[in-house]
Amino acid sequence: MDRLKTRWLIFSGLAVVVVAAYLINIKFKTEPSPATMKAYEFIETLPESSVVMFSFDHEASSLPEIQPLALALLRHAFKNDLKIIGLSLFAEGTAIGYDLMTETAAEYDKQYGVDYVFLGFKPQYISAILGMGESIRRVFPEDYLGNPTDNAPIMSGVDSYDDITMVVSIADGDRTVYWVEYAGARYGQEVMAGLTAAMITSYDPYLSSEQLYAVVGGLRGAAEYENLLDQRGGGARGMLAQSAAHLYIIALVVTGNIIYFRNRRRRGGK
Amino acid sequence: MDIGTIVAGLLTLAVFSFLYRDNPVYKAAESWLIGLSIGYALVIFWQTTIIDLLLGPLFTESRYILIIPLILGLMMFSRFSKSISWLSRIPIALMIGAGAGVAIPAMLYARTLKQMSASVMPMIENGSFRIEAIVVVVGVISTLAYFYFSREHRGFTGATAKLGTYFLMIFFGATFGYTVMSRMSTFIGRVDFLLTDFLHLIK
Amino acid sequence: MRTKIPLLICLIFGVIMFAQYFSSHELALSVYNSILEWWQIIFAFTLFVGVAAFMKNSLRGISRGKDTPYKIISLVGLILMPVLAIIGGTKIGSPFLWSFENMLAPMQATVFALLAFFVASASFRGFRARTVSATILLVTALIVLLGRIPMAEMISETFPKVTFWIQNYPSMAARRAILIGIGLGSMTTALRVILGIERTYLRGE
Amino acid sequence: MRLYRRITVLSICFISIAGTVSASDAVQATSGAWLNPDTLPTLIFSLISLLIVLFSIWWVKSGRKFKIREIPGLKAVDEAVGRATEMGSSILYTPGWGGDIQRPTTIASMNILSSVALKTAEYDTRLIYPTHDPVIMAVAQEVVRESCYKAGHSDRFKADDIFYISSSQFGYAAAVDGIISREKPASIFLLGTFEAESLILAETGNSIGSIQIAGTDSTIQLAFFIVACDYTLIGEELFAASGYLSGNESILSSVKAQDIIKILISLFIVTAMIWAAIDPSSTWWVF
Repeated sequence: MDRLKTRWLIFSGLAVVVVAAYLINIKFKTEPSPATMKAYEFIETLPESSVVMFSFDHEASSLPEIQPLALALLRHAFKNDLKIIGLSLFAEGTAIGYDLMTETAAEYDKQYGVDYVFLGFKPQYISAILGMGESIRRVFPEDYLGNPTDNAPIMSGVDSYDDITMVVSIADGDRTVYWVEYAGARYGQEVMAGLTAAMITSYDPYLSSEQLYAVVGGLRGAAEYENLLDQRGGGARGMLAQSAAHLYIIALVVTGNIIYFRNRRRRGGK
Repeated sequence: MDIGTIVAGLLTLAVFSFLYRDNPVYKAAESWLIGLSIGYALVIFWQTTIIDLLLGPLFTESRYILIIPLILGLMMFSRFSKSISWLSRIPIALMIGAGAGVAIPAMLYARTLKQMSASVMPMIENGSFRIEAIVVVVGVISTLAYFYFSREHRGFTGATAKLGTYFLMIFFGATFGYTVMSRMSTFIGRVDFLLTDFLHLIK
Repeated sequence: MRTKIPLLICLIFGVIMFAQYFSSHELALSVYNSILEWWQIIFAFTLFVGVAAFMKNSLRGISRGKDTPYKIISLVGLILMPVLAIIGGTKIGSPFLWSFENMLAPMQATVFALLAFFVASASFRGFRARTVSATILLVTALIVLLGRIPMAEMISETFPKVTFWIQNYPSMAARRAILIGIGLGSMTTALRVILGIERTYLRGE
Repeated sequence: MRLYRRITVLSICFISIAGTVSASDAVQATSGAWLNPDTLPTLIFSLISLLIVLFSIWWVKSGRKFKIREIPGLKAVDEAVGRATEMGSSILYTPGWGGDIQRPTTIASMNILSSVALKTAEYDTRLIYPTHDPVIMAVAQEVVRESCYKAGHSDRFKADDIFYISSSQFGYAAAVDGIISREKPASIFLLGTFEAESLILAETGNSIGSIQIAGTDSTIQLAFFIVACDYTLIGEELFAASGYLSGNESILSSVKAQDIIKILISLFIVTAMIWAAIDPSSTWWVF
């Protein structure tokens, strides 16, 4: 079979497997991993009205994976009556971050400006991260809606990392590294992350050296977190399709090797 | 169904058509994507940088020092003229120099120092021997030997480096395995959009 | 002069940025912040230069009759976004944001989703147990793939445990060494740049 | 000699900055410490590293020969250019979407580009270089122009083939995918900082049967390149490769310095391990 036909076959196989699995949709119970547990317990034990900063450091393209994660974490924070300051270090994360925050805030009857605020986007993330160590107001004189940041009641008494218990970086790339290396190393700010599954391994060293407090990773992390919150969201829904796709990839790897060894033996025999 | 969902659905299908082969529909979607994304970036940078960081403070707060970066920025346009294009090197030099200056301590701290000290794990913990400590130290040092360039990979260096490549392969395999999950999630997200919002097959 | 001025600027700003890292003095911080501000402003201008070059290339392509319809599509998209932003602003509910959410974002997400298919074709082709190294790569990938699905947990508790172990020890050891190496490589390159030994960016004279 | 002059300038800069700073000290009486004690280990380590680098530069400059080990994949560079020439096809070179010009990896990639461009100019092979960053575009144009000039074929430099596409990650990926499937380059170089676009590009390249040489400092994307490309330069190899190909003495001496530091790091780790076994309460190696 030529190269292109093989590709089409592999591609259609994947499409069929995922679509079929998504249509069937059985729900799974997932045991939380230690990293997810650590994140959950941190938020769970924070005193009421503690200020947490959510940074939406991702692009629009990873929304499918980011959304369930971000929603689970935001719901937890709102449920426990924490105050949330949102922002974005990726232009594309801005509108998404705002939407996700207002959506969850509405579920818990939270008020903009009092219980949460969205500061918007700053390019050149390093200077933004460092700047907020000195003064959040100076980096964000206005919030996303154009109101002076000072006017928001949530901001009274809050102006630098000293007043923030945790930065939650929701990321699909290396932005969290900069939170760790600049806010963490320079200002001693605790940082945790909600990451796409692809990014998990690259943050392992930071996690084990405790530069990064905790990680909730991928659709699976979202499903685990939803479980802990005893809620059903996008994380749990995609898990069957996820498993099916994984099994399909494993089947491909195995088939590839069977074909390879058969061909080699045949060639060797001649 | 609202018009936004229809547009989004059709564009999604147009991009997926690339999987069959390159075709005019994909090519059109690609051009549209390129154009929109450049236009989007223009707007965002105009607002967040030129207005918020430059023109705003310059005129409302009279921070005249900002004329310097303004001039440096304008120098970038000298690229369009052959005779003065060397002027654009000045702002580039500033960016490169400042970037390099930040990089030295930041890279050394986070990439090198921190990783070096985290590689040290106690071999004995709570009275029991930990094989993991040995695995990590052997892994780090043998992989470093793989990156040792001063000597050909023969003899002892060669054997150690070979061991290092095995550790590298474990890392690549594990990363690949992890990443598959993430990549599938994005696709599942698109499937969810197509089946739920666009085609209404799932409620 | 054409090389000396850039080299000097590179050196001065390099040294300032290097030195400020070690200081928590207010002056150091304010110097640092203003340089970063300048940096952002210059960067925005480079984007405009890039866009100008893009438009120039597209217009030249159109005048030569090469891919004309596609080039026009790109240019229309490029102009559309700023026009929408000027007319309706960029806040929630504006046509600008509508275009972002219903055209740009779904297309980007779909290009990203193509990766799932490419992961599939790469898995089929790339993991052949040809050598010892390739076999280790293959076996690790298979274990992690299995260990990360909920079904594997139901069959055996060992899978997730083995996955965690691989990830936390041997895999991390290799990653650490890669990071150490990259840190050193970056440091020496940056140092050469500051000292003016590395002048790639000044090429062409 | 010029190096010493530069070092002198450097020290003057240091002294003058220190001078300005101490002069303003009286004004800023209330502010934080001049030297942040938390950064002391990094400062010491930086200074040791800088000394080692300077020593290596001196060592190589003073005429001592220094050879670096063979890097698989580098030989393939010639093969890749040769193949494109034979097939009358082109070469596509991408620095990835993740980096900007000040990133050391991008600079290393530029050095390799200069060697590749020298060969393509010699053989009159088309070199396509799409980028997401206008500054990278500008610098790459200069690099290729110079290589064409060095090869004695200034007329073979085509500025239009080194161009800026979108700064958006997947806009860039979609565009480069389009270019790959339309131009069908015989060889593809993926050298620089990559993020998720890595496999989109590498698999599309594979589908048209190109030879692919990749190299990056992005650890995750390395896994994809290893699986999908013919040759992959892993992390630091990319930096070493840029010295190997260009034969640039100063890069080679940096490689030497990196090797010396790596030995020191290994010794540090082993010593600390043994120390930890003897005295479990000690933590002097933690920064």
